[in-house]
Amino acid sequence: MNRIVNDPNYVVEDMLKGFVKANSDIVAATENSRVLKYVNAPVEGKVGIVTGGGSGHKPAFIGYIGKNMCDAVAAGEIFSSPTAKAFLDAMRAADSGKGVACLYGNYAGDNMNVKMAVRSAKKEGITVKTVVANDDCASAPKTELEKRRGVAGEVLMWKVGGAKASMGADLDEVIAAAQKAIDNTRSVGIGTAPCTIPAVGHPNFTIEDGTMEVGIGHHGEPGIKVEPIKTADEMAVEMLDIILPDLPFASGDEVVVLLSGLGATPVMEQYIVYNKVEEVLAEKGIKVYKAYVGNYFTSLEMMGVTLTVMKLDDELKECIDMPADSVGLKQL
Amino acid sequence: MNRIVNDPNYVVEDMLKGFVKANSDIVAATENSRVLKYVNAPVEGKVGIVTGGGSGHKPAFIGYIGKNMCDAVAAGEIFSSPTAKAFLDAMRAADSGKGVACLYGNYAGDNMNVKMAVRSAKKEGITVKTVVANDDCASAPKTELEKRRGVAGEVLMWKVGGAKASMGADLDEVIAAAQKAIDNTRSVGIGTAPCTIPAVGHPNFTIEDGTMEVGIGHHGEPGIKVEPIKTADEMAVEMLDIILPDLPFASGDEVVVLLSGLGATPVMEQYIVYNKVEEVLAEKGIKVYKAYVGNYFTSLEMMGVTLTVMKLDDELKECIDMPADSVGLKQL
Amino acid sequence: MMNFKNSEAGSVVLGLIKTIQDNKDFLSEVDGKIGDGDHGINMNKGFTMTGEKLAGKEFNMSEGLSILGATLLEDIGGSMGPLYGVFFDEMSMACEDKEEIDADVFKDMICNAVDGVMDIGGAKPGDKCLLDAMVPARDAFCAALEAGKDFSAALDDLKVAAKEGWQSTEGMIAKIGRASRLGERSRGVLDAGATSSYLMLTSLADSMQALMK
Amino acid sequence: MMNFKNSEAGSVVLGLIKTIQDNKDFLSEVDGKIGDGDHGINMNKGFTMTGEKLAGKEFNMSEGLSILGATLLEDIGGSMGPLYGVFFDEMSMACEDKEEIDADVFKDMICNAVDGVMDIGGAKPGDKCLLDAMVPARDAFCAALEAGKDFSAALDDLKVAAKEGWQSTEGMIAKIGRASRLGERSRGVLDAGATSSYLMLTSLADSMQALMK
Ligand SMILES: Nc1ncnc2c1ncn2[C@@H]1O[C@H](COP(=O)(O)OP(=O)(O)O)[C@@H](O)[C@H]1O
Ligand SMILES: Nc1ncnc2c1ncn2[C@@H]1O[C@H](COP(=O)(O)OP(=O)(O)O)[C@@H](O)[C@H]1O
Ligand SMILES: [Mg+2]
Ligand SMILES: [Mg+2]
Ligand SMILES: [Mg+2]
Ligand SMILES: [Mg+2]
Repeated sequence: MNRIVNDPNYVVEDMLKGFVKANSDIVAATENSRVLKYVNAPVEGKVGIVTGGGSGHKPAFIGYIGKNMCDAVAAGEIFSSPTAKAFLDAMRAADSGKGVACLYGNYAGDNMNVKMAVRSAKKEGITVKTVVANDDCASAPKTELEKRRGVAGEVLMWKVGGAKASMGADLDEVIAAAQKAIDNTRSVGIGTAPCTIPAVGHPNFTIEDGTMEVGIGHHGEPGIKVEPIKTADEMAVEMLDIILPDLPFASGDEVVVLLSGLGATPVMEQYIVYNKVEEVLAEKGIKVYKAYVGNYFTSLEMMGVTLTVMKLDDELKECIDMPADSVGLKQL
Repeated sequence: MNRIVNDPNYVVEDMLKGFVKANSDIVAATENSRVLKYVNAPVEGKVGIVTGGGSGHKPAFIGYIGKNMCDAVAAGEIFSSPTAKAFLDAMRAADSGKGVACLYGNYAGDNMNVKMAVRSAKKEGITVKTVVANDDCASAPKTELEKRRGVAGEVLMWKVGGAKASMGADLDEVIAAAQKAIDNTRSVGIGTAPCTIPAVGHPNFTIEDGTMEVGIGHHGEPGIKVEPIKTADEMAVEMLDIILPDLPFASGDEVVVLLSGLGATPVMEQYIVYNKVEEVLAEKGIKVYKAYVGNYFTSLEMMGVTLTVMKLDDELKECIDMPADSVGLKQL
Repeated sequence: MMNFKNSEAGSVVLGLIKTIQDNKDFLSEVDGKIGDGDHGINMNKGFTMTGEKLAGKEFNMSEGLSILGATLLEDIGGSMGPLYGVFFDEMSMACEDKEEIDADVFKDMICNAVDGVMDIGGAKPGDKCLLDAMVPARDAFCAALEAGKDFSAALDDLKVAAKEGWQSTEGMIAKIGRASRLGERSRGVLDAGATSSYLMLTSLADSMQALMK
Repeated sequence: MMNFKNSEAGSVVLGLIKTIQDNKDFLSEVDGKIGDGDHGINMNKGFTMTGEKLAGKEFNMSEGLSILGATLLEDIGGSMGPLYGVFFDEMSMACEDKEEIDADVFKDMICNAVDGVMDIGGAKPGDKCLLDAMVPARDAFCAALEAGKDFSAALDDLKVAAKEGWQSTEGMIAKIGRASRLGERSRGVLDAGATSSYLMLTSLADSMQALMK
């Protein structure tokens, strides 16, 4: 595996520096080298939106810093939760006195570090409330929602939470909207090739050529089954068969679809899958209100796709419609 | 190689269908299944911007259809020029009576097909003028500029041409601005892993593990040298050493930098390279006016990066500053 | 018998289609060495589409060639669409009003076709391209007629020259097309377009010779 | 002699650092089987940073442990930052005002440390995690003291129990952490966190026993 890095142990540092230089109109560094913030954060009178997570998921997480999106982000090592200190510093950077909504994904490390950060923030007088994304259907049965991982649905949670905050909502309203967003969102991924953490140097899981792993996690966490690789159309059907009954989605629903590549999947292939996804949804009477197709939440150079569907109501629609200006999601 | 496709011979068809469905707010199908257009094209009173090229370069070419960008695009097979008929139909779709600027890349097939399309368009009373991008420094010596390929610099040519047309410029002014853009643009690529055309099924060129190919083309055309893989910083220096003396760029210049992954390169690695690029430019007194980092011009799942630098004057700055709303380039 | 009926020679076009289909992988492989590895795909798509259009239809040689040329021009992009599109279109036009195809008719066909390729592509023999098979083939055919050989014997000369011309591309540096950027690195490998030209010229000549029997 | 001076026991922390550094690849390999393969990287980073902070400094055991705990908490994310951060922080606090480290002091250290891990992580023995090495080790140490064994003998019991506890994770289904999503598929593989816990408990005990000589 030919990597384009300097010292493999400092890829996150180098990446963050480059990211700030390239996007100085949107993001700014903070005193904590692992925390980036929106150039205008804290935004006066606005609830702060914070997230964070392991690195290697570009544009997540730092790519969603921006106008009507996140105010500050804590960046961890590759695939590893940021420190409690980084989450705390992100909360500090985001808080304008209106409180902070920390919207993150359900992983053991993130849970612990956010928990410790929230405790410290409270001591400083910063009110933080959290929403924990758990949109990945494949990661636990429906009876154990609290065990499910957060995956690409987080992007929609940030979009909704970020928009709501910019509309002037208070902390409880922002939290309620973000919670509603994720509660109405279901995702599943299919992996077709693994990825390699630069400092490790070899893939830490395998997907045999000719096979695909349905339900795979963003860090290669094993999925629900390994199957011979199918056609793009069959993959679309299989993913929808997992997602649609889970919420469930029904005829008449209006939805947002987010179809993300896992990193190395050509965008062409993502559109081939999307073509069938929309066709099947149309057959079922489910209307795509808005589609996002592209590399929205990746895992280094893993191959495969994740499909995310969010059921809309008027409030969620209003939030989805709002313009956004972040590196990973720009909407005019 | 695990591909996510249906029939490998119809990947372009499937992709185009999915692309139109997902982005129906920006692009629309035309009667020619290989031609997509901006939903509002032809835009009354505006010079039409047309491009086209082989598929597999997402977001190029169709991803640059949109507001203040391209009006119509002809899509070829993977890595193969569109037909003369497709270019002609794109010209028809883009022309509002003000003429068409066909801004494309210097490849034999594209040259021939555009030539035939321009001839046919003329018969119909559509005036078409062309700019042929030749930004790839590595593809021929400076004494043979007309032999150089067009690569990621084309994105900046479309940005400038598209903006100029939206400002109300006439065809000659649009052509002059786009020509100026590409004349002031230099690119070079480094490849670290090859890609596979779905219908071929195996990589059609090789890059040995542990090596990199400097100057590689967007279809794997061999570059100027194969070297042991270097650090990201060294790659940045090596690419700038090729680009900067070629124009030449000099202290005091303001530039746009476009650093694109070739498809499977993690965006993290692109920012690691950018970090050094900006550092070196700063040392040389060259100011980055705007940076675009991400997958702007890819080659399926090829690995590596291309670096493009464009020297600005006031007119080019004005064009670069203009908002844009295409799938591949959104600017608020 | 040294000529044949246009109306009975639709098989010439079917032979071309089969030749390309049979050599699809080989053509891509040759293109992969110094090009982008799609020559077989491009050619196969156009020729197979033509086959589908012709299936179950009655057509003479000039009609078949016309449909082949038009299909390449309208439906196949790349370099091959315009280059071979013009090639077969010119061939077709040179014989569309002929009932009998004889050596003189074929001479017009091959001469006009090769001129068309040179006109649209701007290349010349020695550039490591289609023309390195086509031009020697044409020249050998014309020279043979000049020397008094009959149609079939002239086609034998054409085949020998096409093959030698094709093989000569191995030693050439590419001056046109994608491979032209390689300079010295393009030497030592056959040219993909010359390969398909050689194969098709051979197929054409074989089919015509069979029709003369 | 069954105890040792806090001020002379900074080497205990250096032993821990070396243990993690030596086992970096092994820990990642174990984590790679049912986790994300970074346990060795995460641990090595935190421990090596601590080593750099301590280099050339005078420090006693409780100070060393305190710096280790704080470094993990502030500079290392993942699960290991908070979990081992609390673990070593609690150990340090339990001995910071002691000049002599004896069996009773160490009993407080290990008990508070294990409680801290359970508190922040919400896991329990049997979940296939750190606690499967830690809890049996603590229990064995306390039981040995109860049974009248001396400090060193109790540490021997601790080491045996830590090893057995670690090995028992192979047969467990993960109930916590990334691997918990695997269900049955997580069985048959050792737990990465239990592995590092076993290695560090062994290192701790060995270092202390050496100080008693
Ligand atoms: N201008 C030209 N004139 C004649 N032949 C050409 C010209 N340009 C390219 N070729 C031929 O095209 C061949 C490559 O064809 P193909 O692989 O189908 O197209 P592409 O290069 O667009 O992928 C080359 O081997 C060369 O023989
Ligand atoms: N809540 C918890 N309590 C105790 N140990 C835990 C808990 N969650 C995870 N672990 C341990 O963490 C280990 C994984 O650590 P590591 O690989 O460094 O972190 P990550 O899982 O974030 O990549 C697991 O093997 C398990 O022993
Ligand atoms: Mg991890
Ligand atoms: Mg091609
Ligand atoms: Mg080719
Ligand atoms: Mg791990």
